[in-house]
Amino acid sequence: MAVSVQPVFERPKVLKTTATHYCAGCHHGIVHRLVAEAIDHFGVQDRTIGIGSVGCSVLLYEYFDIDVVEAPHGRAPAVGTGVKRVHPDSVVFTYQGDGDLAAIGTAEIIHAANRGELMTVIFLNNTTYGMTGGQMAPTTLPGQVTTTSPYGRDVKVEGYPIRMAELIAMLGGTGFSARVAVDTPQRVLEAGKTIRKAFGMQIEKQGFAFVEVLGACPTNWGMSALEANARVSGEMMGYFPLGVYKDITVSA
Amino acid sequence: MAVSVQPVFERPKVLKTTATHYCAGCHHGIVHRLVAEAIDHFGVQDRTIGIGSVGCSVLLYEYFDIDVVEAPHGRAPAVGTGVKRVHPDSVVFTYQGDGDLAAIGTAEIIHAANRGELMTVIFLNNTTYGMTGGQMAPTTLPGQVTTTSPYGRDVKVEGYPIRMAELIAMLGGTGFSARVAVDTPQRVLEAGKTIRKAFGMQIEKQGFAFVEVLGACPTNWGMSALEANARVSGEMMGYFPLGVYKDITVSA
Amino acid sequence: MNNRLFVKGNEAVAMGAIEAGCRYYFGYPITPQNDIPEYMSREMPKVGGFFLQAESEVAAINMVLGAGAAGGRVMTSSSGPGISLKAEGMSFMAGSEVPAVIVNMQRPGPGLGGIDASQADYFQAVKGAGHGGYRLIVLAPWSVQELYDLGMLAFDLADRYRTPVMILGDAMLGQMKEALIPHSYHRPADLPEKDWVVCGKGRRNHANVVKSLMLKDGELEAHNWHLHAKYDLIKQRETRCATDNLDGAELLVTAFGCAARIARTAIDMARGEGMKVGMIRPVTVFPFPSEVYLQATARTPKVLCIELNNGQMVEDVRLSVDRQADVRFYGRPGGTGSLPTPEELLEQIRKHYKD
Amino acid sequence: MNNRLFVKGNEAVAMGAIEAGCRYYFGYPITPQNDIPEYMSREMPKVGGFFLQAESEVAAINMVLGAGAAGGRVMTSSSGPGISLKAEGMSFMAGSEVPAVIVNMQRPGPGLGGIDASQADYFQAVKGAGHGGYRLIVLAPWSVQELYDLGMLAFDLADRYRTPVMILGDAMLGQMKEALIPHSYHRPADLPEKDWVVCGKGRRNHANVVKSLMLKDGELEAHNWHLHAKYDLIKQRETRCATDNLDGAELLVTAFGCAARIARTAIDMARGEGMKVGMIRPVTVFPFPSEVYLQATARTPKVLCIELNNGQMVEDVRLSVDRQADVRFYGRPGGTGSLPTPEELLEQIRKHYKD
Amino acid sequence: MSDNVFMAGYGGQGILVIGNLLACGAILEGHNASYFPAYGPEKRGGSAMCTVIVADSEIGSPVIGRPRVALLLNQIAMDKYFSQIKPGGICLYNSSLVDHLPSQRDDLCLIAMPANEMAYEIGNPRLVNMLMLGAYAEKTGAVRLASLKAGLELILPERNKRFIPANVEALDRGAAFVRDSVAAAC
Amino acid sequence: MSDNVFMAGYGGQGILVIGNLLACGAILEGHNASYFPAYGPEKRGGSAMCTVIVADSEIGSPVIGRPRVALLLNQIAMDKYFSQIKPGGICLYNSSLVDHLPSQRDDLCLIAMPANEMAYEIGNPRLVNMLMLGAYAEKTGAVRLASLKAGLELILPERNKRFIPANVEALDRGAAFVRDSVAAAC
Amino acid sequence: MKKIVIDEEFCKGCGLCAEACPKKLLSVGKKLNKQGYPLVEISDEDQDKCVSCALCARVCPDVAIRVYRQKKAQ
Amino acid sequence: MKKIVIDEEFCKGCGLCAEACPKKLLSVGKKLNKQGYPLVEISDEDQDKCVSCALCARVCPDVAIRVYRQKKAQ
Ligand SMILES: Cc1ncc(C[n+]2csc(CCOP(=O)(O)OP(=O)(O)O)c2C)c(N)n1
Ligand SMILES: Cc1ncc(C[n+]2csc(CCOP(=O)(O)OP(=O)(O)O)c2C)c(N)n1
Ligand code: SF4
Ligand code: SF4
Ligand code: SF4
Ligand code: SF4
Ligand code: SF4
Ligand code: SF4
Ligand SMILES: [Mg+2]
Ligand SMILES: [Mg+2]
Repeated sequence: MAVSVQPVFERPKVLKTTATHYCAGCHHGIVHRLVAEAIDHFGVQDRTIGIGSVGCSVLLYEYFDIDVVEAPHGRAPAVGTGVKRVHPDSVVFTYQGDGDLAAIGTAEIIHAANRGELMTVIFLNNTTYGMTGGQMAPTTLPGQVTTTSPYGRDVKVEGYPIRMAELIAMLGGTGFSARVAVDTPQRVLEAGKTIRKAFGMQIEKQGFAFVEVLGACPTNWGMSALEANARVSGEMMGYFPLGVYKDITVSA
Repeated sequence: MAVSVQPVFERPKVLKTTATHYCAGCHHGIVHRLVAEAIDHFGVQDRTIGIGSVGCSVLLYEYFDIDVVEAPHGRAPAVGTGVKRVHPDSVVFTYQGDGDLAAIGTAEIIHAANRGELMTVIFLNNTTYGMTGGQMAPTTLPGQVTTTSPYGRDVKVEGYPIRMAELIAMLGGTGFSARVAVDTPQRVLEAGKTIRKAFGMQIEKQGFAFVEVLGACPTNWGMSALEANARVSGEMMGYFPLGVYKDITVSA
Repeated sequence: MNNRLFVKGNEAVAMGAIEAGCRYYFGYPITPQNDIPEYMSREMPKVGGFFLQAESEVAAINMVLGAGAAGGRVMTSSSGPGISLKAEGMSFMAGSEVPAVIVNMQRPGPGLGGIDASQADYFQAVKGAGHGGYRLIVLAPWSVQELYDLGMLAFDLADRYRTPVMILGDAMLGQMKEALIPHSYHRPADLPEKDWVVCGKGRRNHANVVKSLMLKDGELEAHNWHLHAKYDLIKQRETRCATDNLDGAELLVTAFGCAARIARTAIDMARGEGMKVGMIRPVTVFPFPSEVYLQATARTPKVLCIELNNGQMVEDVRLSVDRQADVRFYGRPGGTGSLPTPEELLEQIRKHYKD
Repeated sequence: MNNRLFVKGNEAVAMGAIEAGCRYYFGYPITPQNDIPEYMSREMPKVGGFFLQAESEVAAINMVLGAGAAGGRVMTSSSGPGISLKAEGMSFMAGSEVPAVIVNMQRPGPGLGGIDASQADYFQAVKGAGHGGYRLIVLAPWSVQELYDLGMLAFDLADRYRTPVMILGDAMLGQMKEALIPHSYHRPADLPEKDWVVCGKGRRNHANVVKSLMLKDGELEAHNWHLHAKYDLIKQRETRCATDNLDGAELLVTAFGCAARIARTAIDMARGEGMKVGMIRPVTVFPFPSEVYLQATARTPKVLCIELNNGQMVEDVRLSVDRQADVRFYGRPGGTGSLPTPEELLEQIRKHYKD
Repeated sequence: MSDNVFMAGYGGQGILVIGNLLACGAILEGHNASYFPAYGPEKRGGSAMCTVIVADSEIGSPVIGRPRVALLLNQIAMDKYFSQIKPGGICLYNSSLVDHLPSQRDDLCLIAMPANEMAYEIGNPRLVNMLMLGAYAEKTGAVRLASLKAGLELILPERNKRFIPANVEALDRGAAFVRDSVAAAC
Repeated sequence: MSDNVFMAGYGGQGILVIGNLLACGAILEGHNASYFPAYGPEKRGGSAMCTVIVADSEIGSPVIGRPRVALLLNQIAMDKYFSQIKPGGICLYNSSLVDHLPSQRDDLCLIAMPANEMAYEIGNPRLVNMLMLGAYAEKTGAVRLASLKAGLELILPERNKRFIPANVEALDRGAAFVRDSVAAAC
Repeated sequence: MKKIVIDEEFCKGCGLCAEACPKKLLSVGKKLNKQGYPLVEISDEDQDKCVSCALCARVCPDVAIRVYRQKKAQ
Repeated sequence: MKKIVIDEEFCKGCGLCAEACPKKLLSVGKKLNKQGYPLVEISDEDQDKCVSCALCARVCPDVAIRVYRQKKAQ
């Protein structure tokens, strides 16, 4: 009986064969792969345009074999708006961190969602500013120690972590908003489906599509990769519940 | 039987005796008076600091006999944050229009609310940029003709009007959020109470307090004062329902 | 109307832009340039173009960045505070070499300041609003006609050099109306292909990336030298300047934009009084027409620079003439009720003519 | 440690600020100055001060505006893109005369650029990031000690002149560590009362208003003349410059900040080779020490200006010396792997010394 | 032909419309012309003012220190601009709203026109501006009435075109006032 | 005393810590010293490098084109900086991770130190950096070991102070290596 | 007695007060103030009919109306 | 046959795969790659035990694992 070898899991086509600059155990890498798989799934590499943001994922274009514009910090949704209006048939996604999207980029993300820009937003929430060395983010958990909340986030002074998926779901132009995580194989699978859905919404012109991904930043959390991975369900999910917050393709 | 004359309605003390530059029938004037009455009510003129915004109400300091800082367009909540942190016992309010607060100032208002800055925000929503001549605002109603939506606001391109009172109510630091109108004597009375409440919340350190006031802009709506006044309930309230959206002093 | 239209300056620059194929406009209202977005919102749909009022100037300039990176001819406009807010975006566009046109209808500052004519943003436009030592090509129209003409030229310059171009107008030029003779845009045959734009990589065998972060050893430095070589090329090729009656002049008067406009009348009055006054009016303020000043002052070593500010272009004039000329300055910073009159400038010309 | 501390530049400026009574800090992270907000977040609570990480640089500068208007000694810091975003706010603060201290630890641009040392924001700092032709006092430290010392002085200057003051550092100064001798702050006895601040009108018989909009006839113009008179006073009183070995020099080398630091070693090497090289190092770049150059070049009419950019301060040097000197330039724009070395600058000194 | 004019009054009086119209009419006739408004942050209330220059040569400055002619529609405008009119020039003012001249000037041709009353007479109080402009055209000859009438078509927004006949009438009435009035004979 | 040194290796090898420590130790001794890191946007992975200058006069440039000494902790660092070392200078490298020199240089004192192996020996693989610094101090005399040990107290973050004894041991071991090794005798 | 006093410097003739008055006592007249705004008016007769309810004052954007009530002294 | 292939250039030794493997076949070893990261390892023996479930690959942030399955040809 002849035996052949069949691939079960391989690198998505759209991902270049380049080692990333991410730290060991950083979830950015997983989310990159899921985005790449979604692009492969729809066969739209040729018309996909990525909008990079400023954060650890700023080097996006080193990893994805697609056209990319690098946006100033927080402005990816505005840059994406400009790109999409010139090429309405392209597939535009932004890839943003929590500092980028939920702090400096608050106005841009809210208004892009409200306008119903036909784009997909991948939002990696790791409760800190990874790239700049672990400062407090709008999503930093109460009490969490960061380099700019050395005594722990004090909600009386610094407010509560912002729940972006819920906020975005409230806006008129939003077609889809969900929160996922990538800390277990099962959740990675779910997250992949959700991201694929968010690309599909755009392709079918169903409004603004937003996916918040809870992600680990072992380096700035001062944890090992495994500890950091465990924190995602251990600490983050309590405050940031997973789920779909809006989906206009599903009737309530 | 001797007869004495008793005042029933007089100018609030904190309002200077200066004619305003507002157009005939503009609701800014009413809201100014209600704010002045709230300050008088609490007897806090001496420690109140107004933060002016950029819009028709930019000349605030000409009308209120209180200390005022003029903020750049949209940034009143940030300026107020700076002021309040230096004088924690002062009573700080911002007075902003819909262009100022819901467009360029989106990030600042959301984060001030989220931080629970102890300030009162008076937000006059007149569905247009009054000062600059009637351009589309984030709160412009679907189909509404403005100088930059000459064919009517097209929700497909420009999105839906943003409901700020509801959005602000979602944020952790918000103590109070409500929407009122000033188009009838009864509603003026209600609005006055609500504004007073919002000042009271600050004085009692109960979080960020937000009052959205639906207001008429006869000039840029191209209407007479009476027509404009009628539009508030006729067209605006359908999209912007009056009500209290959050009040942490009341248990649900 | 013998093919002359009667047009407001703000609308003229928008008309020129659309004629030159501008099909994307992103902006945010601010006095004194609101006619531009208003015109665009009305006219863009008619030519299949696209108008969007952004949530802020910051968003607007970044939409412009996106549309420019995507290959569209795109424009924004603002004034004072709004231009300041675009500083970061302009620096990004210069850094990532994205062509676009930015109109600044100057108003007086600092801060909210006022809404009348001013030229107080010369330094900002010419020396560097944003960080990183980039340059914008800066065009300085002085009439409704020139707003229209330069409104076309700006797009060609932007595309040719892959650079943001600023049109530096002011409240006077934007708000005034006068005759305009419209004409058709002709695309220069030698404009480079936009093979660098993002549009989906299609069948290209490489992806296009528009970016300004450069972290590899030596990469950023090489890029900056490249940009500055480009600026040198622009200086050689694109300097524009209008002059008159330089021969035999005893005094050179120089000004740009609205100040030149007012000075024009004052100079005519002075000539009426028999004074020999030459006029130099830079049409590009970056690149600055240094050579013109150098040559003119070799013969007439006295220059009066007039500006609606406290002295900005005069530095470039001084740097141009270096060791030769006596450069004087007359300026007022603008504001309500503070526009100089031709009579006032005539007085200055008389004074500086004499001593 | 014989009372010398071993301190990082970024921390030194924050230490100086706190010592000088700075009690409010609002900022947003950006490399290479993150140690400043981090230090402030740690230390402010210990002295009863207040630290807040703003949602953006735009918000931060406006919080600074508010706190400054309320009478607090307040500071923010950023770099490159973040400073650009503060342009509008800085213009407002200049216009409404709000004192505060803004630190720019320069990184190279344009756009995202890089995170190494650069001086490409000289024009932005000195000529006008924002609109409206205002000026900032701009201090240019060159050592950890000077970051600390000027970090104190900045607050006094800000309060004395009711103006925002910028400390123009760079990634090299911010990231390096060296010895620092701390000392106590002494408040100048003649600092004016802050009777103009907003704090609730209390029993004052007038309300205080901090604003920049001026729409009454002539009001804005008068205000601008007032501001410019203030700038002239600052020029007279606050110009600071370090010089050495100007007597008998055959070549003057001039530089500020990190470039001066590298040049320092190159000059020492050149002197070791017997060259007579003088050094001029502006400590304030606005006001610019024009007089120093004017006098020095009267005797030594050859200047080599060295900058970590493509030529910015050199314009002010040229404007200072006007008709006398031969001003040369050597610059590199910065970026990873692109910091000039003393050896490289020595080569330049040799070259310009000779011809 | 060449002239320069200040026009000033309340925001609602239609000053900017007649400034526009004058410049437009002059351009229609083949002259050069510029129109330059002073405008407030409030397009409402407040005051309105503009400068119009008509010339056959190229127009330099659209602003001028001392106009040859001023059309002053209320007391505030009168108080502000009367003294600036060039000696030998013309001051045409709305005597319905101007109750006194700020100073005595013998070097001007003064024309007092009760424009509000006249406007009521022709049944439209909003046409004060056109009455004044008609008078100006008649008095100075800087532009023909016919050109102004033609200009209305270009200047008025679509929704106001139905008022063209009324505007034309007002222009004519203004012109007639100057022709017939002794006061305007200077 | 005066010296200038490049130190380079992986991000995780503690390069910046020993750069800091050297400068701090020198300052404790009363010298002047500067420490200047090259740092990436990623504080993670990648490579780390710093320059330390020690002098008794005032320190000018904290950067230098050609260092007298280089401490190179891996192959990448070796490939990048070996050629820059000043003739007559010293190259102290981690032979555990450097398998070849990029070129032949006879003008240097080359000291190959199997630092990873040595670190395993003393039971803590993270102390490669201290071993190298100890060797540097011993070899050059630029700073006393005692000053470095004193500096540890000031340099290490609170949570790492418990490792001071191990660090001290590593410094000593590094110094001993140089004293005892024939390879270091140049 | 005048129950309501209209401040002519402040009134802009918007007519909101007239709309609000339950007794319909107010109307915008022809008289202009210094700013050129027509003024709202009430006749002496109507002053008598006024019930001092202050609804007019409450909706006036320009705080141009003061309202008084006659009170019997005890 | 190798059911999983670990790419040494990509692996950073984070150990997430090891944690995810239901068979506990993977572990982070001492060998460093060029970037200085320790590599995850699987013994040849364990390769045989591998069920090609790809859970390891799915959680690998560095896409350092490829997974194959033996299939009978029909
Ligand atoms: C205008 C501006 N401000 C600040 C920065 C500095 N900066 C770079 S990345 C970053 C935050 C990154 O955090 P996040 O968006 O959460 O991404 P992460 O690195 O955590 O994935 C900041 C503040 C910048 N580049 N530009
Ligand atoms: C940065 C900046 N952008 C734009 C403007 C111009 N501007 C002044 S007011 C205004 C909008 C006012 O609208 P709104 O806030 O709704 O107030 P309203 O006048 O309607 O009460 C704008 C865009 C400005 N002053 N500053
Ligand atoms: S710093 Fe955090 S977010 Fe950035 S690469 Fe490392 S682990 Fe990932
Ligand atoms: S323009 Fe509108 S908002 Fe502004 S004063 Fe007039 S009516 Fe009020
Ligand atoms: S509401 Fe006030 S402003 Fe309006 S008409 Fe009545 S009194 Fe006058
Ligand atoms: S107080 Fe009442 S009754 Fe009297 S005028 Fe006003 S609304 Fe009418
Ligand atoms: S998950 Fe990937 S990077 Fe991490 S140890 Fe496993 S193979 Fe290596
Ligand atoms: S494929 Fe499954 S069984 Fe095999 S190593 Fe990976 S996780 Fe373990
Ligand atoms: Mg993050
Ligand atoms: Mg509004």
